[in-house]
Amino acid sequence: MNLEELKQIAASTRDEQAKFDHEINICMGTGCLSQHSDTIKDALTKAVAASGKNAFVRRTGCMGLCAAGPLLLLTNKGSEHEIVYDHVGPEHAEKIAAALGGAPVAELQCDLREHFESQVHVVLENSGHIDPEKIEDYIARDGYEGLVTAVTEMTPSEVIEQIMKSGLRGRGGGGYPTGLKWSTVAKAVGDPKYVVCNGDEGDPGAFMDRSVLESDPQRVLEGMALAAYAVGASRGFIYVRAEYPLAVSRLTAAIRDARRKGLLGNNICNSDFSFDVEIRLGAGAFVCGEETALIASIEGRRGTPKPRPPYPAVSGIWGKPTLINNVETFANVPPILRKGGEWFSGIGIGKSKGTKVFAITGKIANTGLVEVPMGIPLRQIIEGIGGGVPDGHTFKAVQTGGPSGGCIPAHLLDLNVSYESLIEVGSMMGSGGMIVMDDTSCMVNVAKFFIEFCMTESCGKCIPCRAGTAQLYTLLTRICEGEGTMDDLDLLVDLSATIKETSLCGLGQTAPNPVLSTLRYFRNEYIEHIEHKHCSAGVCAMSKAVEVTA
Amino acid sequence: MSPAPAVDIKTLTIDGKEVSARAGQTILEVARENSIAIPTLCHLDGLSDVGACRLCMVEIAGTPKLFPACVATVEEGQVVTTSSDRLKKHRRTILELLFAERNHVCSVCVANGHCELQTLGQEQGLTHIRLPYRNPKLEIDGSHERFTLDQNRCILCTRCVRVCAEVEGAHIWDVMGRGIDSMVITDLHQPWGESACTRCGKCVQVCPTGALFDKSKVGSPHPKYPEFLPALQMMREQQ
Amino acid sequence: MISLAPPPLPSDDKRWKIVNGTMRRHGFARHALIETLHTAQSSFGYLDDVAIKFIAKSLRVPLSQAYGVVTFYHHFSLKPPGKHTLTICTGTACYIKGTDKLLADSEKHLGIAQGKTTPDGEISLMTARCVGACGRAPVVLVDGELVGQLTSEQVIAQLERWEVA
Amino acid sequence: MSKHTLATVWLDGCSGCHMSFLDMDERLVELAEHFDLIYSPLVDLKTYPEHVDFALVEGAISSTDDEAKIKKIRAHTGVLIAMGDCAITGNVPAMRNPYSAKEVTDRAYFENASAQQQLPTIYVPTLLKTVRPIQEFVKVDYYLPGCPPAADTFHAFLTGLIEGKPVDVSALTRFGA
Repeated sequence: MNLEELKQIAASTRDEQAKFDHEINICMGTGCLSQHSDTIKDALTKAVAASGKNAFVRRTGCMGLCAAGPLLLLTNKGSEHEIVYDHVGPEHAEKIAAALGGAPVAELQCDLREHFESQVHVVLENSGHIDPEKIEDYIARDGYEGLVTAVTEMTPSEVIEQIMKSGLRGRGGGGYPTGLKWSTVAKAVGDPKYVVCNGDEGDPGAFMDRSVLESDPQRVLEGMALAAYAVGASRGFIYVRAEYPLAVSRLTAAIRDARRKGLLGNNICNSDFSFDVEIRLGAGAFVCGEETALIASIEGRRGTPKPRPPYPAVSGIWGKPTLINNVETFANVPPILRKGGEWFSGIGIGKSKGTKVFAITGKIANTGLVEVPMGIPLRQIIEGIGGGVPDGHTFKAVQTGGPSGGCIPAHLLDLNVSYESLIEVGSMMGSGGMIVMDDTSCMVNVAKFFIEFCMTESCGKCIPCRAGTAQLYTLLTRICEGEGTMDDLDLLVDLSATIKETSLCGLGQTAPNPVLSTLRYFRNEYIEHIEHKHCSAGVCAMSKAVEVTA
Repeated sequence: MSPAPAVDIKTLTIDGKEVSARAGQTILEVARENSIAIPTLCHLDGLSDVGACRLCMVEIAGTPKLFPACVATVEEGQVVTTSSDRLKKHRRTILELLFAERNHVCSVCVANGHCELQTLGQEQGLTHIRLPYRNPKLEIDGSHERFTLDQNRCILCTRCVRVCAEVEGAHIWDVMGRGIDSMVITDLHQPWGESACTRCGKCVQVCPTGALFDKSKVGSPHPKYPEFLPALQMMREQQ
Repeated sequence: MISLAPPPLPSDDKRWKIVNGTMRRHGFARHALIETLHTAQSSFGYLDDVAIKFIAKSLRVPLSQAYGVVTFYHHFSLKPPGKHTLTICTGTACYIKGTDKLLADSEKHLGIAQGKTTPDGEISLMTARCVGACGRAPVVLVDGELVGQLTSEQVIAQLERWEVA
Repeated sequence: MSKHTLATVWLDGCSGCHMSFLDMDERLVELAEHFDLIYSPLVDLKTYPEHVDFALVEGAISSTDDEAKIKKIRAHTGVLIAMGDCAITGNVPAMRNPYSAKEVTDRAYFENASAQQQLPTIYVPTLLKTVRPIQEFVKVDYYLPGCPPAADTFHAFLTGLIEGKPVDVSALTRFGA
């Protein structure tokens, strides 16, 4: 494979698609598939054939607006304009086919212009537009151009330079500069070296990585191959949660296709560069998102973290230099190589460059996946793109950064989202989950929920995390049952400090965050539970309510 | 005769005392060589370090982070503090967490007077536990002909696991489950007496509490002698 | 050097050959433990002592270590699952959308706690930490098939359909 | 100089702490110059006085009766001292905690009773679900761990109290000492 051959594949695929007057993309991500979007595709294919329209029906990955699924995206030849249909069923197939070329079917048309138009798609640029199981679709949208150009025309250090210039930072939560990580692994002495894609998306309420893997798996493989070329690795692992069967099957197909095209395997582009990827299945342990635990798991052991240093960049899998990046980080790499690091650093704010994919869920109108430029006001994400809190309820807080992040109250909604600004208000970027809570959510109960999560996901190796999260859970349960005391609040703070400062890994170090941030912004709710034995959100059942004497 | 290899010497300060160390040494090693006490529980000379108990956390000037002295290596010019109000508070809280986690009843324990947890509690000025006791219901395994495992007193330091795997080479011990439900086990969570145990007793000697004890010592003092480990290591290297 | 012969297959059940195949593909290396456990779990539905012992001995992993791995990861189960499995997602998005009630009502209806199987071996009630379909919260898996935006009544109706059958 | 009033209380414990207290022997005479023992299992007073300067409390909180007592004691005491491991950690009485109260009473009044197998219905207070240390119910001013704390520990501690210089008891005693 060389650049010319690649461009030929792209051109012929595009020509093939240009033969059609209409292109109908049907979302077959996990969300829409659960509503049988596969049957819609069959029905539509039949209806189109019967109608005699010159249209092409394609299976694609996620279009983002999962709550309104099944979704369908329609484009007409010669027009940039995209028409989105929501809540589509097989019964609509004939109507949709009949309307092709004319006015869209009004009752199906999704009128959420603001939702779609204020987003900037880099990572999701192909999601909803390509068939995730057709490598040609990816190539037709300039896929693998970055890799082929890099391998045939650039040195590894030139690749790293572009990543450095882009300002890309780890999207898994830490925000560590990606270029710096790559150059550390490149400089590390050891052979072989490994590249690992962390797809152990454990944050409940976050599904960015699943969506990318399901919608555009080749992009992740290309990102990994570019990383491998840059750091001198020959073997890669993608660690995916076993809970994501569709992502696993699409990745399996993608790896097979990339090998067939010579984009993975030995002597890629007839160069000395060889790289291949294996899938490793997670087995239900959140802590395996932590780098050293992930390595232990890939090595077939209990996923317990190890003290760092040594860092995986120096001593990772089987003691060899190992580069670990998350799915979204790798997904950002191909366009950076294609368009240049400077293009990427032109998006974003301060030290937070590029875009970020968020999964917005909870008490929000437009549940789903969005991609926005760094620096966007939180309010625009929640009220604009997300459509605000539905059913006449009022917004109370949004939890970012997953179980170990923090909640952000209403008065901070004008915050510009970046790694730094979120930490300042006591939360963090995390992997990109955003859980919206309204007046029916009890913040003490929310804190208890997150601590219960951290408690059951603690690996148990270090004491502060193992026993500390269990104690936090006991104290919070006591408060939620109306049996807490004001002294318990001091104990919560004291215990949180020890867990944060002395735990071995990131899980424990961040586990108390939900307690601390709810105590910071919603202390009144704690006091209400303790002194008045009352939960105004109506969530906590107070077993020891104050008896009212007549 | 070849010249002796140049030794990379680092100079650093621990608790205001200037000390020198070989590159690659841990802060704990250097502190102990200089008679500076740092509390430890999972660390044991002669076993690999896991950095699990977090009692040996120390401060290093220039960063708010704390470092486990058992695995953090010395650096030139480092300024280390091994005892501060902040560290003492954390150490006490960690010990409280341990005392409240399972059922540690010192007064009726075979290790009373010879228990590292009990001693540490006293050294760190622990007179009571602020946290609610969890009081879990746990097993006592008396199936072994010579020894007993009492889960009530286990603090999951994993010394038994490491000594069995690293020194004895049998690896009959490991940890099952995770989080607060973690438990040391023999083989497939079988009774100890039915496992492939070699009966060497090393695990009993390294156990810091009364979780592993010699049945013949019930009712009499039961000190443990883990000092055999470095000696054993030395003898092996000499041969 | 002492060499221990690999253990024979536990029985002539063809599924052991599949398990063995995974180990062979990885050259019987120790690091194949989790991959092999995945194969065994999906072949048999759970992992019993016979399976763990066979895999551990084949890969030369100490028994206690293998057992430690099996019990560390929540995906692995030591007990056979029921004929039907209802898995309720307890991720954050589902929690905010009231999944705790779905779980409590299901537990009450079946008279078993989460993670358990009814005494007649018919229905297992499991929980999952986010299946990544948060857009459809609250989400349950009905015999592995994802169903979203469910109410307690719908879940109980599903359980009743299984109970009648 | 007026004397301090002193109480000693026996909740769920073995009375070992009281025995050890008495083990101060002749030093008790010297202490009596500073303390008036006005309420104790050792003196004949049935109700807790309106105000006591210092109270040494032995034993854990096991029953509704213990709970009521410790709350009353706290309300009428200046300085409350938890005496011995039962009061501080639950100790031996708390070894029943992994079991339910019913399992415990069944064991005592049925399985191990050879005659008259029945639950007492009067004079015996209801057991709490778990036995807990006193600091879980009331504020404790000082802790004297030990099973029991040694006579020397008592003496050093009480001398410190008299002199208004509280002693750091962790140098003298510990859990299980």
